[in-house]
Amino acid sequence: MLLEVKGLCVNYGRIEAIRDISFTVDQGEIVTLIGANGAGKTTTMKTISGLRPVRAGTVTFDGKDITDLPSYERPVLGISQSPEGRGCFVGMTVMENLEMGTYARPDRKSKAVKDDLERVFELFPRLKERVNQAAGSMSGGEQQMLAMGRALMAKPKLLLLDEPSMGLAPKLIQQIFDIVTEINSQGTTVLLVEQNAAQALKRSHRAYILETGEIVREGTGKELANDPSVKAAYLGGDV
Amino acid sequence: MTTTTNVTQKKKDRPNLNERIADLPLPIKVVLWILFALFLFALPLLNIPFITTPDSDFGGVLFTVSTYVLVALGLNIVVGYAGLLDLGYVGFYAVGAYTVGVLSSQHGSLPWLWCVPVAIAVAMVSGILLGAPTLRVRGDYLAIVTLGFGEIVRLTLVNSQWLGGAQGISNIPRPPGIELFEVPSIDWSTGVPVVDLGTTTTFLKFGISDFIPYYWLALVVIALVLVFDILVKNSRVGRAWEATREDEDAAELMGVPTFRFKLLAFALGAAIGGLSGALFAGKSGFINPQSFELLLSILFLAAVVVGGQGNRWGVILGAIVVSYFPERFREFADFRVLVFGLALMLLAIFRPQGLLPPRRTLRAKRADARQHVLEEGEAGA
Amino acid sequence: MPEPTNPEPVGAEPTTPTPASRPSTPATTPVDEVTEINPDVDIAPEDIGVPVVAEGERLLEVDTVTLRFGGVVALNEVSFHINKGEILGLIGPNGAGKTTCFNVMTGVYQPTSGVVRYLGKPLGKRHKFQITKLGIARTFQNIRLFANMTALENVLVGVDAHHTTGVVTAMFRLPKHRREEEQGRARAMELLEFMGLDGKADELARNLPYGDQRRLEIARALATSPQLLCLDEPAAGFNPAEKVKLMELIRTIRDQGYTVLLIEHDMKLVMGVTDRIVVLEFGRKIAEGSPAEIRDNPAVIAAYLGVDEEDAS
Amino acid sequence: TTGGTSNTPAASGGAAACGDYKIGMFGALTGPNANLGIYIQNGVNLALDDYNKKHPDCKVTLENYDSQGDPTQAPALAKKAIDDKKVVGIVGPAFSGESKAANPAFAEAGLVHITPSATNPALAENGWKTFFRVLGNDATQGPAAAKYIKDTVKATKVFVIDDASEYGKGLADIVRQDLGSTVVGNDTIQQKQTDFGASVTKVTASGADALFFGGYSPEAAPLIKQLRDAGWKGTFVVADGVKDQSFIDNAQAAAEGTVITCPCVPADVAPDFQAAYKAKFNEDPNTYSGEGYDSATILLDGIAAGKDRATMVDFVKAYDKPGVTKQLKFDAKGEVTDVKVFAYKVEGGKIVSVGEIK
Amino acid sequence: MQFLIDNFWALTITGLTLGAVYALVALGYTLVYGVLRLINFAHSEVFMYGTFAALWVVMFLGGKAGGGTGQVIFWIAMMFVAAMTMSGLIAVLLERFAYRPLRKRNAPPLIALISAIGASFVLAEIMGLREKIVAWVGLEDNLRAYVRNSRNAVGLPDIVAKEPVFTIGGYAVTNVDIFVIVGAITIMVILDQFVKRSRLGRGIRAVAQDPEAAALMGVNRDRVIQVTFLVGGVMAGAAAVFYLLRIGITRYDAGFLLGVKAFTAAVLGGIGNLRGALLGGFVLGLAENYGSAIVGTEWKDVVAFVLLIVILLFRPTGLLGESLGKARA
Ligand SMILES: Nc1ncnc2c1ncn2[C@@H]1O[C@H](COP(=O)(O)OP(=O)(O)OP(=O)(O)O)[C@@H](O)[C@H]1O
Ligand SMILES: Nc1ncnc2c1ncn2[C@@H]1O[C@H](COP(=O)(O)OP(=O)(O)OP(=O)(O)O)[C@@H](O)[C@H]1O
Ligand SMILES: [Mg+2]
Ligand SMILES: [Mg+2]
Repeated sequence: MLLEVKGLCVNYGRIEAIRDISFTVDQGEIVTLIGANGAGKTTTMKTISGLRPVRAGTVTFDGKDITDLPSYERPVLGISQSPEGRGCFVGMTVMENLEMGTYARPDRKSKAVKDDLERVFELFPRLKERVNQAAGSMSGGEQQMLAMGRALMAKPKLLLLDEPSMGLAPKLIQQIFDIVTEINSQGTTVLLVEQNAAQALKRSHRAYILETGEIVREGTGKELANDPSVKAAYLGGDV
Repeated sequence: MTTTTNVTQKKKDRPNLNERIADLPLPIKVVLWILFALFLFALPLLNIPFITTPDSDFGGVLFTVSTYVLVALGLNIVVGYAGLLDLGYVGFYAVGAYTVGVLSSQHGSLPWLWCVPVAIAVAMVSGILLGAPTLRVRGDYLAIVTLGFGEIVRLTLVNSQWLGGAQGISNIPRPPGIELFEVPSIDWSTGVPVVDLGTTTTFLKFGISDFIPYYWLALVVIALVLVFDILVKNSRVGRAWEATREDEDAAELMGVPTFRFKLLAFALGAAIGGLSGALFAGKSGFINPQSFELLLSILFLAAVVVGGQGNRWGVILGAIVVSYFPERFREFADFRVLVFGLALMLLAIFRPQGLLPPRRTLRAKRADARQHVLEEGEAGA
Repeated sequence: MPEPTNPEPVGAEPTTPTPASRPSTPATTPVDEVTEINPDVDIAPEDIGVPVVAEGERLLEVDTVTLRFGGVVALNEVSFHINKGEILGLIGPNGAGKTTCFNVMTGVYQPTSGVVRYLGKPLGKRHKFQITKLGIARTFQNIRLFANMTALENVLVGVDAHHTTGVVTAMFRLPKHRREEEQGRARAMELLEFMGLDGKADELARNLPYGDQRRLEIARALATSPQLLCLDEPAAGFNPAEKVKLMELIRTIRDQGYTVLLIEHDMKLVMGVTDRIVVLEFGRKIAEGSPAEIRDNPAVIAAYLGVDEEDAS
Repeated sequence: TTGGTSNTPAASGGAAACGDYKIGMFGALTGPNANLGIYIQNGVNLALDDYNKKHPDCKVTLENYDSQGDPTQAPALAKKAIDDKKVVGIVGPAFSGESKAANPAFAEAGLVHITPSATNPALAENGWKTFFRVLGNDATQGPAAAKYIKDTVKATKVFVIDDASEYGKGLADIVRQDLGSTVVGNDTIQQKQTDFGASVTKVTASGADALFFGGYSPEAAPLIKQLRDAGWKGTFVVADGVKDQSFIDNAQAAAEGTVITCPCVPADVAPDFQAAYKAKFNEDPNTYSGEGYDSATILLDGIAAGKDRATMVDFVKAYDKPGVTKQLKFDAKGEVTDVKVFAYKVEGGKIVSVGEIK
Repeated sequence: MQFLIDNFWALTITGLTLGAVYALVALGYTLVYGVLRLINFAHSEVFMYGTFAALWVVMFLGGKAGGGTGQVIFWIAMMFVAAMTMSGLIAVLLERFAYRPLRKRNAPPLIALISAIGASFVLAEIMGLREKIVAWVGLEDNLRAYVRNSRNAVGLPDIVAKEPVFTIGGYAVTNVDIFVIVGAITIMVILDQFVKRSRLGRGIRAVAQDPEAAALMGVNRDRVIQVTFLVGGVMAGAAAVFYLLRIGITRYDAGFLLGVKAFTAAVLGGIGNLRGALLGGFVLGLAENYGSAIVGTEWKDVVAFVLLIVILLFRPTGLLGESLGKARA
């Protein structure tokens, strides 16, 4: 078990965004969280990467209790997140943003970094074209690619992706999911949040459904994708 | 779309004083306001122990406090409403005071009352002249530009003989008075309050050493400015300022001519600064550049921020804190500034939103409370 | 300008979304003869010399517009037009220049060459707020609400675009102020209701859930009484069910008489709601046509759609 | 205004009342300008000690009005002093600016104020009946400084710098006028300025053999230091605002040879006072300590003579006795008649008197 | 004007030495602004403490006129050590007590400015009251020489004799002039390289632009901010030494005006931009000197501020532009 979340409660002031949720992510898995707007998916992700304080419950990573570990120490352990809303460093160039991805890598000076950079450029050629453009002036989708590339540069054990397909063109969405599958097959564990639930469920080993801050269902990707009630609520019936 | 917000603590908040007052029926509110106003007017005569400054004349201190209040209200338009950081506000204060000085004493002999509108106008124009080229400069840059403006004004006063140089301008006429009757004060020296018919203030004589009438005048001006402030803030103009402060580009794209509104805020702020300068000049009869140091701008800003930028009652409180306490605690003598600095730090740390938080924070709280009630109602149903 | 003369009573129909009636041509406001420090001067479509166009005629025309950022050519001789009353889709791969197109149309950027014509006249070097007053409103790809203002106030700022209350009017509470204030509030509430946000009028924008924020942006844009409403990825982050609702909403908006320009990556939504589609790639227009035409256009498939069994449905 | 004769305790005669009197000390006692105020206050305290020793059961106390030298604070403090009916006279206000702000109120209330240090000539021109000054004003010091530069320094090219302050500029302007064509250049600096690069260049380029600086010691020290660093060899002449040991401490070697004019009397002119001062404060009397002592003594003599606030003005007007600094007698405007200006010189790190400028 | 031409080199060299001090102090403003978007109002006091530390160490070591070259070098080295340590320490303490508590409470930016102003008063007053404070503690006898007349200016013992090294256009450039200008530029270049090469530089910018995302990258925000203050403080310490050598005296309120000027220099060059601070400092120093020569020394500060306004009108983000990011519409 790479990640274990147990009895997690997170508040925004008096508002309880997450109530007592528990789930696990095993080594080598792709696990998806799906749920409506405001269900608490982003909050869950932020809590795992330490950006939100925990009111109750524990988060265990790689056998280590990281509930109270400061956020900036988590990348060192191998947790990397591509945040919702991208969170690029708008005043830095594309290259500098990618370099920021390696900030916490112990082997940041080694050649491995170069290889990873090449790989990111291969995945997103647009980034290579624009290495010296300020991230803030990139288009929405380009920034999304950058955020993803930056997360990959950290070479994490656990990759947290919060709506990676948001704002991407259909063709690219396809690619993104391919990429997720590929890096997973190379050994990276992925926790995915997606509105594009049909695709996500198809690709993931297991999934949880979050509703108003609580986990209401769990199952394998296939199970949930074929469940009629899930279909109706999250996969969008016919238009 | 399911929005979910779950309220956990079911703690019932008692309505705070503010809300309870807000809930009172209108006639009672009016009566309360009138009583409060009367109290304010009587304050310098009541000589309330502990509140009255022991080491300095209370009437004079109250006048100083009221100029700070006035200035804070003006600066609040610029800083609190429009979100423009102004570190040179003392410049407008000086422009107002010197306009009166120049017209009534140095190069003319207009009566004080005539000079006041001119002072307001000149200050306003100086605000526009400063703002028009510099308001396009972004955020914190404006701070240093305005700071520079304040210094330019002061140095010009020091170095220009036409404006009286370092000697300043004396013999500025006082406001016109009508002496109607004497108002007695209260004497506490025996431990119980006794009406003291010996120490009185003439209503309304603007004399040399009795500052109470000046304080009364300042109170009236503050009331007028407050009404103005409330009316303007609760209108399209106020909304435009708020939107501009929140997100200038978005505001512009929603049809707000942001530059003009910023300039407007600047001009109005400057006008009020000029007005307080004019009051100050009329009261002291003598002005020199020493009274318009950079430090004053900083104190003004501190008043606004410590009080709660954007909340007019907050900045009034802030102005009182900044100007009254140093006078009240003169016994700290040499350690006054040190204590004052510490107080600023502590206030910043323990009241980061200001003494009276700005309306938007209150609004957020209210919104929370409503949601709370809503949820409970649903749960009960 | 919202109902210039007889304000509708607020909340007349409390439950069902009141159709936000398309505002008529800006009427000449009865002038309060006051000299005042008025922060703005109203500019109406008449000022650029053209009356409001009729249904089906050209509302806005992008004419061989090119925009360069240093070496990047964000728009390369792009031309297309929008007819009054239609829903035009603007699609294309990431970085194709769609948002940039909006920025050129709303005065954020000046084109390097080419012109944007609105109601037959070039926009020229107008300020952003002037263009808004002429009748082009937009939402943002990254939400940009006035976070610390309430939902109602956000919309009011939009409504205010056509008001002229200045300091003096407000100070003396002149009739104009009262009228504008009353009508403005009524209209703002109407719009909130229309967007299904009437229960949240007093919430701070930043506390609203993501979806509500997106809809509030639309309400705010509608409040400026636009002829043309530009929506930049309004469905981003929505789940399929929510997207369906949004689609209906966009249709209703069009039915109210607004013209809509829509940027969106969700093909179901785009194909389902638009009348016509323009496709950009690398800053160039590569196709234009009805949804059906676009869906089968090989160039568009290659550049943008890819082959996807689900989206092809 | 406040009336209030009825408020004064009924006992205005009799032995008990004598002990109720106070004199006020009005000036900067805290804040950046406090030094001067404290030197004066020390002198005043010494005078009070003398008096109270002689009148053990009729002591007079000192009431401090700490203006911090700020004219805006002055009026409220003046009002405070006026309202305290036990205060029969004021030593101060110490600076000219605060004097302008406070004196009209004193004049209106008929409260005597004797300044030991405010030297702006215009102060005496306001018709304040209550105003007295125990030292020569700048109009007497300026010509003396000019005279010294001409006759003793024998400078042919003089550069004049002022600090734009009321005091410094007033003084420098008089010197400029008196020196006439020997002035080869002028400059104005600002208080709190520390870098004088441009001024130094102007002075050295002018070839001046003497420099008169109208201003205070915080600026004088770095000014002369930077001038000497740049190799200027002329005579540095300054006035009482620089007569302060800190000038020498800070300018060090560069201070050597500086000429200081001052309407203040050298400490050794009144050895008894000097000794008493040293005994109490563990240092030599400083600038205006003697003047402070004299001012207080006049008021205390008045108290001893049974005067109260109302009658004190006439008492001071008619006063004519030797003080520690000079013969204390005032003219119609309140200026002391026996005005002497002395020259001092910095020698071996000390300010030494080189005699009166006659 | 003729005067300016005649004395061009004298004015230039003295302007540059002054500008060097401005530039070094400006660095502190620019660095902190770069990471926190905050005008560190108390930075002037950080500088002022440095001047005192430098001065005290010379007094402690018994520095006086006429020391041999070796001694002088030793004294100056000790001045640097003392001033940089002191200023660095004060800067870090400042961050710890005036800013960090606010950050924890999510205070709006302006309140941090007020806290900074408060801290500035406190620091200046502690120095201005050191005589009394020391007397309280009961150390006045031991420390008299250091705390005497604490409201007055204090002079640095004449440890270096200023001697002309070479003459240019009639102005004899002294050893101190050269030392100040060359020293300041060297320090700047080292810092510039350090910030550019090290992770710190990237960390600073990342924190400034998006603290949350920075944390996701593993940037320890508090640590970065602390180091930023430390570096800014150390630079102010260096500035303090140059200042003392150049001006010769200091005072408890010596920081205020200089701080305003240095901040002006930072904005002039483009705030957040290290090279901008250097350029801004020199431009300001020169402008003040030339301006004083042309329109009179009394207008020196006016010249500085007018120049600032004019430059911002034409280059709204300063001479070199700011290196802070901005999102697009
Ligand atoms: N900063 C905040 N302050 C207050 N409430 C918040 C804040 N951020 C989120 N919330 C609330 O917490 C709940 C969960 O939000 P969260 O962002 O985790 O949802 P989500 O599932 O990621 O939704 P989305 O699909 O819109 O991204 C929502 O009700 C939201 O309104
Ligand atoms: N200010 C700028 N400086 C440099 N390049 C820019 C700037 N603004 C936009 N660009 C570039 O122009 C191109 C078009 O950007 P635009 O935002 O219009 O794309 P888009 O079609 O909206 O894409 P998306 O679907 O990802 O939002 C992009 O490649 C972007 O990087
Ligand atoms: Mg989310
Ligand atoms: Mg876009």
